[in-house]
Amino acid sequence: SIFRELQAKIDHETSLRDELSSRVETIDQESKVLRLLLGEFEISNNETSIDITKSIEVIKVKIQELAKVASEHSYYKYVNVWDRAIQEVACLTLLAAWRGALQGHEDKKYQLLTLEQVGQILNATLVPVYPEEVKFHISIEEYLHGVLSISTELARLSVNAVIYGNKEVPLKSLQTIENVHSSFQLLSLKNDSLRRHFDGLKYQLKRAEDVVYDMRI
Amino acid sequence: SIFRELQAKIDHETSLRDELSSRVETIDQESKVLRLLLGEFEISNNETSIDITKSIEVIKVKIQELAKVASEHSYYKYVNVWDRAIQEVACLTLLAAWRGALQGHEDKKYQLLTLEQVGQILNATLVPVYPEEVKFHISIEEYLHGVLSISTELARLSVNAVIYGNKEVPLKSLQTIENVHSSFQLLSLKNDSLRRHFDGLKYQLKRAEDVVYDMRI
Amino acid sequence: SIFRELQAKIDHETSLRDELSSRVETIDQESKVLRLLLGEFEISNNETSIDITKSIEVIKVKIQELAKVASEHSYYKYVNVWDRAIQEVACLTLLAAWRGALQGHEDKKYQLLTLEQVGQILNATLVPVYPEEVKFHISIEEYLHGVLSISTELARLSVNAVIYGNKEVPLKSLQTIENVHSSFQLLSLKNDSLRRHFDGLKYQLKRAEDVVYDMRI
Amino acid sequence: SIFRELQAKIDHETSLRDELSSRVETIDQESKVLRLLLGEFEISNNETSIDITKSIEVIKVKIQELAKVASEHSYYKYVNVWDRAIQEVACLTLLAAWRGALQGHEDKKYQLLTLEQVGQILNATLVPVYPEEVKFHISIEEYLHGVLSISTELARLSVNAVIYGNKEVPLKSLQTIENVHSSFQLLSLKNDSLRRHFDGLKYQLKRAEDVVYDMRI
Amino acid sequence: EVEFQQFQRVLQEQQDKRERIIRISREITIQSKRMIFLLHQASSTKFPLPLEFDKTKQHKQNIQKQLGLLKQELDTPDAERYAASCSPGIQEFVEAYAFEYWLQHQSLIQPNDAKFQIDLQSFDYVLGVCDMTGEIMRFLITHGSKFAMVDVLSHVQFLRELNLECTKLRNLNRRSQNDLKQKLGVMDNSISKVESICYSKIL
Amino acid sequence: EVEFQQFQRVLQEQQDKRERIIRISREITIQSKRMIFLLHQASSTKFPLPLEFDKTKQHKQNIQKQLGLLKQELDTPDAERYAASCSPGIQEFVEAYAFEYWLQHQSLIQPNDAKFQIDLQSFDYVLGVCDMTGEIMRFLITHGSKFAMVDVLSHVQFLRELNLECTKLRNLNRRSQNDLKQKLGVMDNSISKVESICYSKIL
Repeated sequence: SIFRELQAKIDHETSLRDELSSRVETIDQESKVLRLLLGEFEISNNETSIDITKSIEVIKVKIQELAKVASEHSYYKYVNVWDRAIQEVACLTLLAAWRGALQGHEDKKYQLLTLEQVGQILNATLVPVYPEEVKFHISIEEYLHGVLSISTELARLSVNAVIYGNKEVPLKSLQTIENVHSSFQLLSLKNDSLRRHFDGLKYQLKRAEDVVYDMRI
Repeated sequence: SIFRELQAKIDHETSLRDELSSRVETIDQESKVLRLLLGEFEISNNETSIDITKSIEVIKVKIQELAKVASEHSYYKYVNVWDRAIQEVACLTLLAAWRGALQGHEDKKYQLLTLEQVGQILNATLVPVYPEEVKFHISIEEYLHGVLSISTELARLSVNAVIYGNKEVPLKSLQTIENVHSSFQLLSLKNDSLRRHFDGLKYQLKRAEDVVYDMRI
Repeated sequence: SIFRELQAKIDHETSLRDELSSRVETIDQESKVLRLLLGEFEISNNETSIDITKSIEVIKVKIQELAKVASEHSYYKYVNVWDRAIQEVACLTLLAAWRGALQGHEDKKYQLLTLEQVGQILNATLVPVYPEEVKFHISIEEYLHGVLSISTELARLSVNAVIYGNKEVPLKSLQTIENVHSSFQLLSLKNDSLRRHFDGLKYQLKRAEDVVYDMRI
Repeated sequence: SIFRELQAKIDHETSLRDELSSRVETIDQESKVLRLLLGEFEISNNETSIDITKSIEVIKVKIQELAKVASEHSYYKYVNVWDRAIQEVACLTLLAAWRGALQGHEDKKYQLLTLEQVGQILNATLVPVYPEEVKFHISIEEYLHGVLSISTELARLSVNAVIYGNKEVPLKSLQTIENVHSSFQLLSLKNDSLRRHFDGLKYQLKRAEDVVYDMRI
Repeated sequence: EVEFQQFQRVLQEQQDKRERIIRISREITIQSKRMIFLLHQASSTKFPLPLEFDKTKQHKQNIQKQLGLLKQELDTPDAERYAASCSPGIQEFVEAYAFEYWLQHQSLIQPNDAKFQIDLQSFDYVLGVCDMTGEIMRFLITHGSKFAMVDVLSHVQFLRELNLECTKLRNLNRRSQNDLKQKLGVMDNSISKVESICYSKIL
Repeated sequence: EVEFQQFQRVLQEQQDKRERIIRISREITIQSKRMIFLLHQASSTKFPLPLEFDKTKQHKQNIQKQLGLLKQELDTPDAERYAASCSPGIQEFVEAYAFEYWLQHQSLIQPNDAKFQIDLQSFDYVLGVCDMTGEIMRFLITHGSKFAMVDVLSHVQFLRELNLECTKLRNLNRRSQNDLKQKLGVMDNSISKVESICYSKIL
């Protein structure tokens, strides 16, 4: 019957979704490790830098595996399975580079990687950057969410830096957040998740400004 | 019949809940006294230290009595009867030690006791510390609520310390609150009471910072 | 550290709760099928009886699986995940037997199964019946919610029975609902979900009375 | 100090209140027994009549004991400890007499006892009836609450009576409830608990009317 | 930055396309609703509806024209990105066509029926069919008194079986599950209403 | 029935009496509030208030007159029945007298102080005294800048000790417990406010 056919189709999609989800979960787990490592980086600079680079390498392999499965199917049908994980990875990659904690990319300290650079770091060959291609890729939206998330991290970082007597980080953080803020104003965002995420940026900007202001007194 | 069984069950549970509640209430009452004594400690340091230690002793006995009744029943069925009271006791114990007002624990001044230490002070044998035990215990969450509450107390303490010309307490308070804040930020909390409590911490941090800032001028 | 312990605890509880929830969902889905099959039973009596028995068998297996996971943890911590599903299953089992649609229990037609009988049908060995056991079980409250829910079903059944010219079902329904009503009235319920559910029973009683009344004219 | 004196006074009052409460609780327990017996009276008329009379006798003794303690103190200071219990006893006594279940008062079948009669049955010598006396007594309010509660009982009784083919009870119930309703309209009630209780009476009246109406068809 | 200008261009294009698709979906919805209205009108005098019934021809043509436009828009590799934007219209269209089919045959149109003239997303078909039961309920409530009891009962049976089949669907993703749950709740209600008609028909 | 007519008479009498008592209570409240107003006014120029201060004499006489009426009403065996109805007035009266006493002596008036001239229900005394701390807070906020730091601190200390004593009370019945809890919450707030004054005085 028609309902049996429907069920078969649904079952197929669900099992695929499950497989993708379980791959995404391993990425999430490694992301948590990476986030902790980046937290420790404040205190014990260079020592953790190797671990951070390794962790990103692990994530890169896992994304490749995910991409392999995902690329056999319609990208946009399943994108919601992995988009949050990719946003987090994008954020952490940006953060690692900004902090100068990414080996081979130390020159990017206090800078934000572009979408293309993030794509290259995570997988130069398999991850095309622009959305017209329907193979697995890091989308503009995912990258932009990552950029907004890193601003939150930087604002927090400023506060902690002050405790450890670091005056450079607050200033650089403020610069970066200001850049992000003005770049985003170029975009005409719809009333979607990106817009809501962007709405929170002004608080981060204010926070970073306050820290720099307090520091100057 | 099943209806008589149900009635018996309802009656039993109601009377048990009432008994637990009334025990919890006596703990709450003593907690309020302890809170005020800790407030007095500012002014008349060592004199109230005896009263504080005595008050904690009273609470300890009352918790033992509560634990005795509670341990005969399913922990998770009734935990909501006492969890707020235990959070408050944890907070006050932490505060007493932080202030150096706890006899025998003067070396913990300006430090936060660990969960184990709080457990030992309140009752080494009857109050197991780890959460998978289903007997009465101080849970991680209760302890951490206590840790968050103490930050509120410390922020207020800073203000009073300044009045009495104490410059050490505001600095130490700020350090402690900053530590608590950065530790909590690593967590991915669910949207529960701990998350909401933590959300208020930013404000305490700001208050403590303001006092130190005011002092420096 | 305590924060890592908390994170581990939160992660553990969340994944456990998710697993239980997804098991409960499969029970809910099968319950919906069973409910519709019991509706069909009006029309095509014996033919659907096999499907009904099979459906209960499926539910029984799923409950066993749920029970296996649940029994490893504190009953009262997670009971709210599955209690509504079990109430529904209890209701449907009662309804199946009342209708004489449960193979091997045809003698229970127009009768309400006891809690013990429901427990036996759903799984004699794995589902203990009495509430002080902290393993997975059908609680008195869950059973009685089922009993109250079946009254709603019976009131609706009366209407349909009349359509198909059946005069016995409305009378038997009314008797059953009256029995349930008078048994509940003896109880002094607390102001909880059972009380609220019972408050709706008056309306079902009225509905069932109206049908019998209409029939007599 | 003044606060110590205050505390002594409070402690004295609390222990008295506790003693009164525990006596009231034994009355409540016996009331529950009596209520169950009155429920069974429907089915097995005369046999339970002895038990009912005995149960009222037990309550009478317990009230005497309560009265003895209470009479040594200001009646109105503690009346809220026992008023709900006495309302229930009043209701049950009225109900027992109305049903003809009270030995020695069979002539009161289908009638409501007056406050004086209730007072005499529960204790002729120790319980004065009117409120100007400040010894322990059944107050007008308690009696009136009992009268309103019995109306609810009678409305329920009507429904059940019909099932057992009893046509007298519904008619007599309706008469009694109508009498109560018109008597209460003599009173100018304030916006208090008695008024709220009375507001529910119209539903009971409607219910009793419906039963009689349905019976006539 | 230069990259952000590129972003702006891409995001703007996507936005424009999405808006065009939503407009098409709305137009399909409007035409489908009008078609359902005409079907109720026609079936009030003639039931079953004759196979040659053609008063909805104009609307069908309009719908097919819009479906053509939609097909063009979706002829890109990222078509799935806009699936959610056109679903409401597609569902309404299924509802209208399935209702007409039922009025003519008293049975369920298949998703690959030639009348549809497009390849349906399976789930839009299910949800559209669920919506159709509401129209059948309305039809039965209005005209139930004209039919023999046995006929009304067979229509109720049709609804019940459809309900059972939809309820049996498993493994849906959360969003589809919630959509379906909501529609099935409405369907339960529709069936109850038809049962009430039967009940009062009997008395 | 005849019995119900009797009930009506008794209930009506009680009702009337209750209303008279509520009226008296309200009158005492009004007079006490006026007295507090005058005390704030007077203490703004002279603190401590001289023992011979007599501008509140008129109000005190009014209050005593009302207390006399109240005593008459309550001279029946069922006086306790109306305790709740006159409590608000009594508490306000305690608040006013205790505030005057504090302005004069900077210490706590005792419940058996001759000034009260009536036998106080112990709990009305406690609640009235709690309310008084709010007046002291207001006094300190308005005039705190005139005092030496050490003096303000000693007044805070007075409030703290009163707070501790009230907090230590045990075994209250539920209703009194709730009343006290609410007042102590207000008292905590008052103390915090005075602490803030000290803080800004220091900076």
